[in-house]
Amino acid sequence: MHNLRTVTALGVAAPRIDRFDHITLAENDGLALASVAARLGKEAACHAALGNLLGGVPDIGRTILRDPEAGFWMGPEQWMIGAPRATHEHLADQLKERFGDAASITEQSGAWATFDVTGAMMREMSERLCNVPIRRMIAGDVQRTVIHQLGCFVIRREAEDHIRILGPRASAKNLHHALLTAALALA
Amino acid sequence: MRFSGLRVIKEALTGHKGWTPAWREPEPQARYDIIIIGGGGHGLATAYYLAKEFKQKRIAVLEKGWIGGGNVGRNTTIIRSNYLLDGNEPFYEMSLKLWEGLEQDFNFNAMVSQRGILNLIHSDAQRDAFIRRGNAMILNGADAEMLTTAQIKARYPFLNTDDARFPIKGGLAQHRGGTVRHDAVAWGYARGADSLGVDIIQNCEVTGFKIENGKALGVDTTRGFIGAAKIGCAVAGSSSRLMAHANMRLPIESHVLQAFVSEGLKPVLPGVVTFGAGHFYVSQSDKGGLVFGGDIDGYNSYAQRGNLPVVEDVCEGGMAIFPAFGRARLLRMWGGIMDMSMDGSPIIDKTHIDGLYFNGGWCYGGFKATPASGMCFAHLLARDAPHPNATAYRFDRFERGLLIDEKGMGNQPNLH
Amino acid sequence: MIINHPLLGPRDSAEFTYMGDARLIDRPDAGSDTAAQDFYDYGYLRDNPAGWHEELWFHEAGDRSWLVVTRNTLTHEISDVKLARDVARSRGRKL
Amino acid sequence: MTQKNRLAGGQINRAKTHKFMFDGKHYTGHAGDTLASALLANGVRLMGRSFKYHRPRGPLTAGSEEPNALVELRGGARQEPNTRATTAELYDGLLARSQNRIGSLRFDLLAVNDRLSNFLTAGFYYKTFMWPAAFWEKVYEPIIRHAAGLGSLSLKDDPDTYDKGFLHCDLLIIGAGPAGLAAALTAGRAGLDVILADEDFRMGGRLNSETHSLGDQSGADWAAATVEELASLPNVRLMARTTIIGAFDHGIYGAVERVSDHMHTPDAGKPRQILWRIYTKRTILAAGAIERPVAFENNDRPGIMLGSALRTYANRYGVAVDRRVAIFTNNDDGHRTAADLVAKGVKIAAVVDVREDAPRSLDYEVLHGEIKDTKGRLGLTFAEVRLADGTMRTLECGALGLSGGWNPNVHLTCHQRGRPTWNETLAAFVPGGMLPAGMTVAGAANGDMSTAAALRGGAKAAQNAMDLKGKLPSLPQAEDAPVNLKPFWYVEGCNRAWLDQQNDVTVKDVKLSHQEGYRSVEHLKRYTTLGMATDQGKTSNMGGLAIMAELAGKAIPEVGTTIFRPPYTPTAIGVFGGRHRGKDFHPTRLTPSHTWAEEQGAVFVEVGNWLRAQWFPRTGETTWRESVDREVLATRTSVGVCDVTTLGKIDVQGTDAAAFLNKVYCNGFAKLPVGRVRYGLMLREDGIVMDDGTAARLAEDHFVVTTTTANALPVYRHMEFVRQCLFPDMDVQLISTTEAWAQYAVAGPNSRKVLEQIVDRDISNDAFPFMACANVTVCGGLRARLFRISFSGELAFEIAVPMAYGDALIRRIVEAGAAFDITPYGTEALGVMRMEKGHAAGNELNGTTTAANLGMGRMVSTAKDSIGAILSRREGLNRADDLRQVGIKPVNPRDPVPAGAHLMNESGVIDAAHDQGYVTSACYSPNLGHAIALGFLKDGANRMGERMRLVSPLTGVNVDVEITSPHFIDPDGERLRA
Repeated sequence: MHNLRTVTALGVAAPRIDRFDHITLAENDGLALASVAARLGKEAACHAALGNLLGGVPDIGRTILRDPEAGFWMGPEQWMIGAPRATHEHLADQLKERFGDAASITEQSGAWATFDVTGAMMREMSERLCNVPIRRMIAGDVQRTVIHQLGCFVIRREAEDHIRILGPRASAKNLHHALLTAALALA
Repeated sequence: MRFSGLRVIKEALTGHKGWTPAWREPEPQARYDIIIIGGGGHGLATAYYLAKEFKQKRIAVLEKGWIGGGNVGRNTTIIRSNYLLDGNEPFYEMSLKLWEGLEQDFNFNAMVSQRGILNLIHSDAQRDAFIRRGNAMILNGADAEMLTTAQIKARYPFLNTDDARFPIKGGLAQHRGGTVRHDAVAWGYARGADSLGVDIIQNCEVTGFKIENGKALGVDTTRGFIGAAKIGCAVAGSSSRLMAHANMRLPIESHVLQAFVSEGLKPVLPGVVTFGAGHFYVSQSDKGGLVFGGDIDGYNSYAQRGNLPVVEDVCEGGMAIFPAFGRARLLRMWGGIMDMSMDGSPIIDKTHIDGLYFNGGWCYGGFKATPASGMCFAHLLARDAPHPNATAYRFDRFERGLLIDEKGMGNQPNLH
Repeated sequence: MIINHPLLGPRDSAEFTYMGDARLIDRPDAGSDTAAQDFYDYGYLRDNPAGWHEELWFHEAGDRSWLVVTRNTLTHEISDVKLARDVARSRGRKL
Repeated sequence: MTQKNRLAGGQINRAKTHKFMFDGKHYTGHAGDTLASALLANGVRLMGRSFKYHRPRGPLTAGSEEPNALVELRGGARQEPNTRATTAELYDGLLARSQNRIGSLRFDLLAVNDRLSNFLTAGFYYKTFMWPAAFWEKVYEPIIRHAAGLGSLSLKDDPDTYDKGFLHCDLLIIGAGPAGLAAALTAGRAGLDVILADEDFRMGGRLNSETHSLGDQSGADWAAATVEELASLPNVRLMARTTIIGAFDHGIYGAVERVSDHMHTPDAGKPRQILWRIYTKRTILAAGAIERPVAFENNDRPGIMLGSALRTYANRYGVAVDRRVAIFTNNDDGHRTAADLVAKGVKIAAVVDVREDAPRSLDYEVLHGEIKDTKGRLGLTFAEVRLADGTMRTLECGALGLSGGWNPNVHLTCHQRGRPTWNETLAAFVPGGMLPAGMTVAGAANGDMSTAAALRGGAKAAQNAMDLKGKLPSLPQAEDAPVNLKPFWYVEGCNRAWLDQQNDVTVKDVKLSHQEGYRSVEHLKRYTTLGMATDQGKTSNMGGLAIMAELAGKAIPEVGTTIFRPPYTPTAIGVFGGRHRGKDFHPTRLTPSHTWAEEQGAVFVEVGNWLRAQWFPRTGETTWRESVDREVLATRTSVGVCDVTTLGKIDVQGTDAAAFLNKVYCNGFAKLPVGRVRYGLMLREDGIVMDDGTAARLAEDHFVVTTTTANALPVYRHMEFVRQCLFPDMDVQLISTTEAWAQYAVAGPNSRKVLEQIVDRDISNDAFPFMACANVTVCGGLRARLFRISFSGELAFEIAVPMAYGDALIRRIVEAGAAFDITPYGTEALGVMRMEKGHAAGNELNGTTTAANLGMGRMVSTAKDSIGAILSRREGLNRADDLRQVGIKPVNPRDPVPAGAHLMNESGVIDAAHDQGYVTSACYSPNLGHAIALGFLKDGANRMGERMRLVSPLTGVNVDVEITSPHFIDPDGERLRA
């Protein structure tokens, strides 16, 4: 086993948390990610594999939140699968075995920085950040959008006041800065 | 009537009774030697030079609305000749020289103001490219100077050099560049052409061409058929629509370019500044408004208006280099329709139809080109041969691969 | 502008990247004797209509679909939006 | 100074007194005042100077349409020029200065222009200042520029911040007057998502300015009560101090909320303003109407204002502009003003009405006639009346109310294709033509001038817009008076009668414009500047149009209007910029080794949005060249490491992956074996090089493609186009994985020895030859990708691990390389080595380069169809004397060969006509001991060894150079394969 240590997207050893009365902004460093794209003509098999992985095929704009794996729709015949890194360090390889030649699997763990935004002012905050109809979103809705010129996924989680934001990892510091600024502007 | 300071004083003392219309409002005649379609800057300039430099007679300019109502009346008024490619630079330098003598030539103060244009540099690669361009300008007889950041800061002390995302690493200046009072260009050419006998016919829209066995014989208009030996089309923005009447498809798309002006302010900007790491260029008019612009909206459009994302993009660029402009107020935004060509350069050429000539595809370089465009189009119409400075602006360059692509964006018009 | 994405519903056009006339889907046959002429026409000549226009938009900040949008260039009104891949197939594009 | 003109009543908070300062003098006002109402309360009528003639001016209006009372608000970096005193909310400590004057406001030296006005008529500057030519920039223009302009910018960075945001609703209601409030009640009670926006800080619109009652309440009280109910509805969002600036396509509206402008300074962290983009299904425009003045001689003196403004000041702010007021009207509105003022104890000198059938009154004198002229240098003192019978009469008054009728506020209906239509009864334009999709208009904005009609119209509009069933909410009784108006624009025989008060456009100027042939509205506007001031002609355009029509012998609608453009009122540029300022202009992308590189003291450089290490200075090194030379030499003699993560990476999978790459690359990929990498050249369809990179085949159906850093996104977009639009039935899937993998280049003769300590497999030359690739593990089990490719020309590898391990891996590599004194190198050294090796990069691939220019013409396969192949064969791209990439070195080793310099023949003329080519990239080669360059030269392939001149007149360079092969080092590539 190797002994290389990871750093979070913000470039430090432990995830950062910023707590305020109205908003809590927490980096989530525990996610392993891989995308699944159905092979042409193998869609049915791919859906079946998704089914027994997630208990269903995530619909357009939707997430299936299920432990340990969760998945959301990325594009036509394409999904992102997420799971705890602690147990799924090799998620892409695990998925390859499950999907065989029904899908193309691409490791995405390194590509994204993940932040959880919770708190009473979560809606006001997202209104200052991105063009998602946050007040109309229900649990499990996901939308790809732009935050501070960065392409991000915004996932509405179970809790009424909780969204999860996946943004490009190389710009994690900028994304965090944008989120923090918005939170402070609403304090 | 000749304009002069004395004349103004005389009229002032006699109740301004003596001023006469700047141009006549003639009825169209049945036939002309040369018809120019389009009463914008290029069309009016063409008519003016046809009459003045090429001694042509019986010329008419047909304008579907009011003269000067197109892009000559809705641009950011910048003139410059800081081009890179041999196909372009001599043409634009000729244009700049014509600007320099224009007002005395047509006896109308268009406020040609050579307060200089500065292109900011933000990376080493950009510097390399600008050095190549500056050299091309000088080798073509134009002026260019490389400025250090310190020199720039001395002229624009409020330029953001402290916490800039893309540091300013110098700039390429053309001191002979500047701005012109755009409406006055149309009016000056119109008045000049009119005084030389050119019929300027407003509210006369061309609805079709009369073409028989490969020869153009005249135009159908909302005011009847008008015959002509030669027909020159100068309707940039509507080129595809007009030439469709001649069953021509062009290497052109129409796109909207927005422009902006702020409330009047006491002088802050001496010259024109363009931001090399964003989409923003700005100058200040004599009335005090900051006149600025950026990129086209990017989608085909014939609506003379744009949308919010580009407004924001432009203002973000402005705030990035001039954070002091934050408290100036945007007064008005408008849109003009550009002939975006497939290589970003214009066309001044005969068509395959005998007697039908075309001038268009100016992208957003049209205003500064007005005098040279008029001179070269007049040359082509009068002599049936391209002006030496416009030989590259041919129709067949796309088919033959003789492209003039300043930006290197290829055959996607909205990227030029 | 708002583009009514066939899968995602209304989305701001700022999320998209524009390319131009949807005829760019109809790439000519490189093997034809008239290929040179065909590709010149394909690459350079445009109808550029003042009115309804079928055009290609890429959902860059979205699901990465290329769309064929039918939009009026005079009013900016949008009457129809399709997945370009479906359009390409319906126009018989093969390998 | 006391508030001598303060009356009783109004909606100000007298318990709260605010101190403020105007032109250095101290005054007091109350919460709920505007700067204008507070100054008027203090007896100050003179607030500004006009643009051209510098005439003394006071407020004409009490709203955002104000042309005259513009001031510089606040000081220091927060100075706001051209701020309307009529909308500037008073706060304690407010500071304002008058503007556009030399000397004091009372004695403005530039007032001399007014004396010269006969010379400074419309367009005079087009007729003179032409001789001598050189004088324009040097003499005339500087004088004009300094006289022109209005207020001044501080030229200090704006210290405030601005936010942007997005809102979504079912119904947007613009304007919170009677119509807007009724609409909001209707839709709000029905449970719809409603946004009600009003530019004012107090909702209610005219209800706050008028005295007539709604039911048993005053209009203002009804408005307050209604706002209170709306505020209690969770589905209604009330946005006061919010201007809808523009109606954009498909129901997107721009709105600016002034969060902090009514405060001394914004609270910490809070923005000054917010730009909201509002996405709505339906919109009701209830923006009311704007009263218009009448033109007569000297109608611009301080104290002369709209009748509706007099009422607003009296009823809403409890302010009498003067204790003695005259009225000039062509409709019943003037009498409403008189009645309100009488009720407030203000003396009415007389109501001058142009109508024979003017109503009579017991409370004030009504004169049938017109105002001929006025007196009063810095403020109105007398008004000259010409009675219908021709006799003259002088009225003593300090204020004069003008009521010329009302113009419905159609502005936003015209932002797209809407063009207003003429309404005879109102003698005004009302909404017409094609309105923005989903917009309806209600209330005075729609020409429904009475309060009752506005309430009804608003409720109905909401009901129709959202097709609500059931009956309208019960609405209070309100005045329902008809409009009795006699169109009247200007007084016969007047000359210097102001239409556009800010730009000093008079009736005379309009006549002159017509006389000189500028007869379309657009020509009139542009020639006289009518309506081009900061108020965009809200109070002046109609008068100008009416006179135009008369001169042209046309009806007003035939003359047409100029086009209304956004923004509705002038809007701070800062708010459009939002937070994208300074370092936040664009996001920054950091490489996985960034933290480590910082620890090494690296110097960073912006490459697109990436921040990359440019070089790694060491102690003792005084110039960047020293560092770069060391990094290059160390790499070529031992080993160096460089972060190459920024290269674009695209995962290409599927059974047709190889066939797909065969289409997007001009060279062949079908036969590339698994475990091998190949250089790929990508053309645009027009045959020009788009990008270059490598494609590594990790499995039969899996490639990893690299792109140049700059082109990562365009290339991905292009490949998706080819996949979805051109070959929709290929089984290929694309994913951009640029940021998923941290990738390092380890280069140099010792690179293998370093990596052998890290990679868990045999990487000997036989086991892992040049251009090999593989999925491997490193450091005892971490998944990784290994490529044996080289940009430097040395024996080299590129190794990639998941991003989260990037920091750990660079540290491990450096650790493992310590024995070989491994040297981190930056983009500069990278550049030097690729130039020494003759590799093309961004400077060469400039969007006009063909494969032939690069000497790769033969790579464009003729055996297959690939993107760009056909058009790349056009004659113009294949001329015998085409540019070819060459190497360039100075004849004298000490000479530079700078990029951007042009190549000329060894002898002969130096000009554009004799241009032979140019230098694309240049550097100093520490290995060769002199400068080297890559460039493009006409017929370059056949000119090896030729002597030429390299000139850069721009930077003063003129040196002799020799043309060489671009491969300065190891031309046969032995090192690569070592």
